[in-house]
Amino acid sequence: MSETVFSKPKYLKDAVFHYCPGCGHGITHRLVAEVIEELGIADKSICVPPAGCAVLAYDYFDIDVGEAAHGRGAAVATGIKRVLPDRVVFTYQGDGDMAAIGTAETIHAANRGEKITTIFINNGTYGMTGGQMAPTTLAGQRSTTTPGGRTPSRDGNPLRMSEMLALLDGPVYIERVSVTSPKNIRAAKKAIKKAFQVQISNQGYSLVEVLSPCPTNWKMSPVDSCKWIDEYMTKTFPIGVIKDNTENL
Amino acid sequence: MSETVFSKPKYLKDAVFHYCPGCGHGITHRLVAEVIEELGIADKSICVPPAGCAVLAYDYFDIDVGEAAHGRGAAVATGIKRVLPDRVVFTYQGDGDMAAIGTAETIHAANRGEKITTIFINNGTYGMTGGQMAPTTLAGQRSTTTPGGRTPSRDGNPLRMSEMLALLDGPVYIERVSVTSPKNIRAAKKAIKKAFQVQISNQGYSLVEVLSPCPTNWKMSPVDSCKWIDEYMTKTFPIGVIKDNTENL
Amino acid sequence: MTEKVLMSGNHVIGEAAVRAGCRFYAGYPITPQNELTEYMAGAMNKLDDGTFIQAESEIAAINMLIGASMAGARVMTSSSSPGVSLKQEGISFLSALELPAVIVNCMRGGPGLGNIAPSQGDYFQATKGGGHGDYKNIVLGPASGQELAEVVTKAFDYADKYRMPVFILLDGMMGQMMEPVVFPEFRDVKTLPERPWKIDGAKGRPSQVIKSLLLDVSVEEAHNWKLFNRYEAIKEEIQMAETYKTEDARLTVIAYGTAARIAKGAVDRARKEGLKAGLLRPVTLWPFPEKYIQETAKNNTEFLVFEMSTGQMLEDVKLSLNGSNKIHFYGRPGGPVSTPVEIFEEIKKHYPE
Amino acid sequence: MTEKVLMSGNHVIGEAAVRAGCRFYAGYPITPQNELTEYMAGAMNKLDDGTFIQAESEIAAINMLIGASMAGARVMTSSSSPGVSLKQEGISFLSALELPAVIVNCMRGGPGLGNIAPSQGDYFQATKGGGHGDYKNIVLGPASGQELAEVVTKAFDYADKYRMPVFILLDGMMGQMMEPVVFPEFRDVKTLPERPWKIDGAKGRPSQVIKSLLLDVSVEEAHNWKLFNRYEAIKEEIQMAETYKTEDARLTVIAYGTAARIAKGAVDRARKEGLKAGLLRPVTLWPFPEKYIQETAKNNTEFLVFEMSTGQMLEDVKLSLNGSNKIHFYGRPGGPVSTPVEIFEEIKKHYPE
Amino acid sequence: MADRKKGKIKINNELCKGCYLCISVCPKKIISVSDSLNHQGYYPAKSIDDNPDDIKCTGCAMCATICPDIAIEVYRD
Amino acid sequence: MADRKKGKIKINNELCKGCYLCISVCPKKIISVSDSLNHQGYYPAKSIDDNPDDIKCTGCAMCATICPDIAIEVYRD
Amino acid sequence: MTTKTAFAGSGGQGVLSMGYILAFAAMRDKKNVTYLPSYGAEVRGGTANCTVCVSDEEIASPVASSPDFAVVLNKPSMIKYEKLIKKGGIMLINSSLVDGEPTREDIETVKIPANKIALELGNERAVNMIMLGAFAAKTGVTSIESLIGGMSEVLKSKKAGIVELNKTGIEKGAEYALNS
Amino acid sequence: MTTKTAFAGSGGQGVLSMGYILAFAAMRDKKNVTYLPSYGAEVRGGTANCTVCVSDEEIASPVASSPDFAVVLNKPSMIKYEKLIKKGGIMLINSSLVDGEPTREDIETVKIPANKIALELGNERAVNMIMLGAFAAKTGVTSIESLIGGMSEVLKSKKAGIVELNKTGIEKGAEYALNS
Ligand SMILES: Cc1ncc(C[n+]2csc(CCOP(=O)(O)OP(=O)(O)O)c2C)c(N)n1
Ligand SMILES: Cc1ncc(C[n+]2csc(CCOP(=O)(O)OP(=O)(O)O)c2C)c(N)n1
Ligand code: SF4
Ligand code: SF4
Ligand code: SF4
Ligand code: SF4
Ligand code: SF4
Ligand code: SF4
Ligand SMILES: [Mg+2]
Ligand SMILES: [Mg+2]
Repeated sequence: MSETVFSKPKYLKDAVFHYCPGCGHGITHRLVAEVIEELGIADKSICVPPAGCAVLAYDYFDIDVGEAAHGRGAAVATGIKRVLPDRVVFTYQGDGDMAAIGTAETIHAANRGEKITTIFINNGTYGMTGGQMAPTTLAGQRSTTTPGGRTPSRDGNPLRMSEMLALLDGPVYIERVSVTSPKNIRAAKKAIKKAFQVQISNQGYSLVEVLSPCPTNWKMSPVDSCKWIDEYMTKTFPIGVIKDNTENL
Repeated sequence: MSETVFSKPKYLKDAVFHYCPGCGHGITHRLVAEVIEELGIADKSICVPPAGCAVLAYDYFDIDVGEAAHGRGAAVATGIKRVLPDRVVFTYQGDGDMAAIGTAETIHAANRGEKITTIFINNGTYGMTGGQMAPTTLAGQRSTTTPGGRTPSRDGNPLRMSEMLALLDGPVYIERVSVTSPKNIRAAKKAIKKAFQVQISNQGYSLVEVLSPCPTNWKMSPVDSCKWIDEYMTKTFPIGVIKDNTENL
Repeated sequence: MTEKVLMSGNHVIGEAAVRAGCRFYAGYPITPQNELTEYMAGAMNKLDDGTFIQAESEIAAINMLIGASMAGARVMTSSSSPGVSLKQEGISFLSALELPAVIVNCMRGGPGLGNIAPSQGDYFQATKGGGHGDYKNIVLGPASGQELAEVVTKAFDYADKYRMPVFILLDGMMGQMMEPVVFPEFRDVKTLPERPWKIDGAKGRPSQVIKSLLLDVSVEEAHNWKLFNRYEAIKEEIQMAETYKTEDARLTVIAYGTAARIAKGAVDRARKEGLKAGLLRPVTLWPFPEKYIQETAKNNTEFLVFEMSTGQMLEDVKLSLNGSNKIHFYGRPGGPVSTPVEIFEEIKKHYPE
Repeated sequence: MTEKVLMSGNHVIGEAAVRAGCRFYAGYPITPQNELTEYMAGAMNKLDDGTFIQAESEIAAINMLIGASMAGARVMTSSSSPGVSLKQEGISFLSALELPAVIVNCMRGGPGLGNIAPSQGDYFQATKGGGHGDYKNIVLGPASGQELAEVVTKAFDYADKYRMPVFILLDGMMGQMMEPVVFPEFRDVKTLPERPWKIDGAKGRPSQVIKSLLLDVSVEEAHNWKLFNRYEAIKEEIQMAETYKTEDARLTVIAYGTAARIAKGAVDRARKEGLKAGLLRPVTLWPFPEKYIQETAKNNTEFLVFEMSTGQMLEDVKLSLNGSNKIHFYGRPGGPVSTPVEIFEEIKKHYPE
Repeated sequence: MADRKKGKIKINNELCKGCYLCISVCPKKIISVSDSLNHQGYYPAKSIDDNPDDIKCTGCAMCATICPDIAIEVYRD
Repeated sequence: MADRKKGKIKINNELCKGCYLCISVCPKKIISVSDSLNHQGYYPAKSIDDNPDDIKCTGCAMCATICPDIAIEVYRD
Repeated sequence: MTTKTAFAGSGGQGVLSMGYILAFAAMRDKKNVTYLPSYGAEVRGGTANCTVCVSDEEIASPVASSPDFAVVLNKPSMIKYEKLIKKGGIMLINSSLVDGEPTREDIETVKIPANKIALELGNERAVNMIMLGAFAAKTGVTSIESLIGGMSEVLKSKKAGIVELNKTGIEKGAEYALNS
Repeated sequence: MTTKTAFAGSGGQGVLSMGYILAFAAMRDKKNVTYLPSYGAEVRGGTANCTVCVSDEEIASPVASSPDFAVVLNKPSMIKYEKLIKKGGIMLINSSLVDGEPTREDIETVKIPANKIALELGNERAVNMIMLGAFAAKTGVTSIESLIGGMSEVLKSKKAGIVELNKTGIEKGAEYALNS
């Protein structure tokens, strides 16, 4: 008799993802659901999804979900967590959502050391709205608002949000991962699990930045998109641990 | 016949400052006016004052002034500078204005490398509104919203805005100074002058953070306030150059 | 009931909120309401189930309220005019998400940075909806310290009952002025209405969602009509106004808040001089007390609308009367506080022959 | 005049703005107006005196406009409902500072996150003032691609003439729909009105200030009345509306934008069926074209207000008629686009016996 | 050879969006593209590991790990 | 002694807000508090360097440098 | 007279350009036209559609709750528009990609093996123009000439080869439609 | 009957507590009272003032455009309120700090050397209570007893010494006012 070595995790609903072919959101959703299952925290977890392609997260995660306005996830999560300190509260945010309009909310929630976790999807673009420049768009990268490629002197430089947050006293654990290969995906899952454990053990703010393909707006095949992340994106956004003050996890 | 070695600078109007006795705003205003005079840029300088005790700056500086809403100085200055690239545009902002409500505008203007200058008055409090906690309030420091003293786990940690900005690619020159003694005041003036020169020579974004006494809300005498800055505030906010990528000034 | 205390309007709101079961406050300093923020800092941190956050901005504050309300707490924020403008997106979200919340606007002179003097220039924003989309908020406009204490309690109860944000609209002077006040008793938070819809982890129940994204047009339309019908019901249920010497009035002043106090003084003066003047003081600004106005209109009086603005409530008075009675207007925008004598002069000027 | 082109409403706005002399655009992406932001990215960067900034937020964008307008440029920003709510403080500042600016709201279904379908739910916000204080903005509500091109030009001219923000209010469908358009010629920016008040460095003149902080109450009050009087003058000067078959109409539909197009189809249908229906289409939503409505009211017609909302413009119609004529209402909030047949049915239903 | 674990994958045609990431990571190169559209309008991936006498699949689950749409289930005996 | 520069300060009574920072920095300790209120309601600082035969002020301008209200003018001969 | 046509298929099939070229051509013929693409989140799924109205009068609504004609390039679109299309309306189907056909009796169905024809022309990228030509021939919403004229103007920036290919595509499509 | 009193001086002179204690005392006497402090930016300058209304009826406006009484502790305040005070009104001046006096003939001026009296009591911090006592005695807005009662309750948390000092201050002020 054959054993099942891989199947859909328990806390994902049956809905078909609305994401484009090869989109990193699907992979990351699955990892988060697997971690929630493994940690046995489904009945005390609350997800705050973004305005972004992941806005429909509540159609997928089978846990309580409370919507946030674009960019305000950290503030909404703060409100939930302060009222329910023993729940596990996490935001799932894109780079536009978190590093542009949500800059202040993110930085100050992190600086207050709110005991929340953020899954930060860095795909270098505004996916949902059709591929405009994001704060994380690489220099020279084309977008619908930088048709000739991002020109730092005019359009600004790629913003390293995780490195900035690491400078604050509030955050305990920050790591950047990618979902471009089975190996990287396993590492990503480890990081996400650790980030949740940091919150569960009440140590403070944790964040995992996920370099994630957006084949549609990059106008590349999914396979090329993964290559592009490994070869180019990681030069500006190197993967690895950025801050780790965790204690005995 | 006796020569005048010190008198009011040319580009301050005759109005009496509305600031409290011993307030650092008065000293800093004078330094800025002296620098504008020495650089001969009065007729092409534009000041963007904050909402804060310095909101009335236009009653004092005898140059063009355009008001900004609380926290939005960097955005307003960006608009002015992009339209008038050959003018000298600077914001004058408090710590609440710049490091709280203005966090996003400040970070992104700096990240775009806008060729503007910011005079950042860090007095560890919301002076104008009566002494509430500021992002820069020290741990344990009393304020009207932290009557028992700032408790980082609850109220967040003192935010080092200058250090965060230094991490970005846009800023060229960032220095922290204080106005607690003639010596420090002379150093402060040098820094302010350099910051303006960075803009004049079109090198990029520059910022000078000024540790500035607020005797009224600190509930200390002006003299003690200066001592307190030197002894305590500088522990969390050490004075000195934080970033300097300037070329042949 | 407890004993009489002498307190500023801002402190009264804070104390009344705590007694009404408010356990989460997030706000950002702004004159003339700082004393409220400061009061909540002290009060919330004294409670072991209370949270006070000095947010990094008004926007952060209103969004923290969204989270805290979803999680089940009675929540409040406060600000003054410019800060309230920044909350408009959040207020539209609170309304769409059907979340209870109390929002205090201690109005100052505007537009723009303006000044910190008392004003009533934000009436439109509060009553018509300064945010996007078809929504309404209940708006209460008290006129004394004692009434403040009472409407704060009402505000929290309405917010829960109707699942929507409730505004308390006052001006800087009311926030600063001290008057004797008697407070209601403390409410035990355990006795507050249940919130079966809240988001607190799917323990022993299916997971649930609080969202306002309704991509399916028919679902969004249905949601809009659902809210609309609730608003219509509220119009029937909670209109509130004070009428003073209106029975035989030939000229009835309509004013709310500080303006109404002054008008009352003017009405007394007019009566002394033998003029049949009266006062109709809306307490609910939304729903606007049109029943009271239409009732009063029957004793065919003329009306004098007095606002500390260039004329905003004036439109609701016109809509209530729909041409039935003559309406005069007197306004003082930007901060000046009229004297009763001044309003008395207006009464004389417009008193029907 | 140039030749006919086939363009989406969003692109039409962009091209018309460039031709009107707009040289500064700051905005933040949001559906359904992204094509406009993207168009401006291309257009501004082609000009050596043009600036495009994708701001970090809608708030940053509106405040960048404040700076750019102070500095003397013709400026524009655009967004959709939630984003426009975030701009309310900035809009109040623009109004107080008397700065010319053009603000486009390509409305979507609300409140909250809502959806991206066409809606007219932000009428109150735009016309009553969603920000704080006594101010008004001119609000233009075009109904076709060609009219869009024309009102954009008007918007920039009004903004300069009256020194205030001007809104262009359209819905997502108009932003997305392509129609044939003929554009006006390019304006030479050197021929645009002078701005003696601008802030560009005190060279050869005394230093000057642009500010809205008016701590002195009497100064703030005077400023408020100054603005008020300007608004009153504008009401006289620029009311605009299209009347269609209203001369003998017994039931006149009042609708703007997309709703008006549909209503026109319904009116034609009704006429075919022998019903004397007409259409009154406000083009200026503020000032509201009450002159036109009062004029039409004389041929004692009844009115049917049709909005893609639960009823907002309806209030202005009531205020314009002040009880003189009967008013019916039909609304579809949250995104559905009615068919002419559907509105025709409403006409039949309310057609006077 | 004898004791080498044998694996098997099942690809859900209708969930698959044809991103072909699975194909790119399968060490055994035993996934390919099917030539008929599914109802979503994509050409789904399919296993071509169909010689019962020579099953190449090891059940390593690399394909499933990278599948963004959780269209692959992996079994092992 | 003979060739040492002599200085002199003028404090504007009405501008002074009595913060006394000048007093705290004057190396010669020749600034003190006057005993009558000014119109702003402060007791202004005053120079007590008033022995014409023994002027101590060097005109170093430290007092003026730190004066937040620009109430001090400094002269030297 | 007003006609409303829906074009639908999956992204990348050139659905939007079909509609755009029709609208553009009709505009050149001095008709009133509107072109309304599907927008926003829908696009995620990978389906695309647009509605084109052509009329001699002013066009009230650019939306087609029940279009006169539908041109469908994949199965989901066929299923969707079969429900919507007006009684007596015409549906053109790319039978190379869509198996099966509408069950409705009260509409006319025209099957065009567009990919097959395209392969004969030696270029699959002509598929949408073949469908467009067939559509014009079948419905007469616009003449083949103005369609070709419009297409050439829209693509004037592109290299001649493309225009030629599309021209033949349109013609072949029209031809096939008329002889079927 | 309604009386409106303005208290004014520079920050730190205890101006606001004078007003607060008066209002509090009157409240204990079942009067209607309002207390309105100056707020916001004005404070910067270092001046402070407040207005207290005491009445048997409801109080319409807490603002006093022309107060019945004014208690001034520094010169700028004297100058300011001399202009505002009502015809026939009373102005109490701390003559230890304020040189000169109002020029208006139509108001009554009462000079209290409050600092001098305070020094006699051995504590300068009694100055404001001395003025308050003098005010009450002169105007009868409230009785000395209720003033002392109110003060004691307001300061009950403070140590007895303070209350005692203030009590004597009030009495001495009243005494001086009556004998002058
Ligand atoms: C206030 C506001 N502004 C703008 C938008 C439109 N909007 C929705 S998602 C989004 C950004 C999406 O980019 P990102 O956050 O990077 O998420 P992604 O789609 O790339 O995963 C924007 C601008 C909005 N919904 N609300
Ligand atoms: C939108 C908005 N929120 C709040 C305020 C009120 N306000 C004015 S200044 C200020 C902060 C002052 O502190 P800071 O920026 O540190 O300047 P300081 O007075 O200390 O120099 C605040 C909160 C405002 N004017 N606008
Ligand atoms: S647009 Fe990009 S981010 Fe959004 S679903 Fe498609 S691939 Fe994913
Ligand atoms: S409050 Fe503080 S910062 Fe403001 S003027 Fe007074 S001393 Fe200066
Ligand atoms: S990875 Fe999944 S979705 Fe992509 S092709 Fe393979 S099975 Fe299909
Ligand atoms: S399980 Fe491993 S071997 Fe088998 S198909 Fe998947 S990737 Fe290939
Ligand atoms: S430093 Fe200036 S203000 Fe301060 S006491 Fe001396 S002279 Fe007066
Ligand atoms: S100039 Fe120097 S010496 Fe003279 S008073 Fe000032 S500080 Fe003292
Ligand atoms: Mg993104
Ligand atoms: Mg400060």
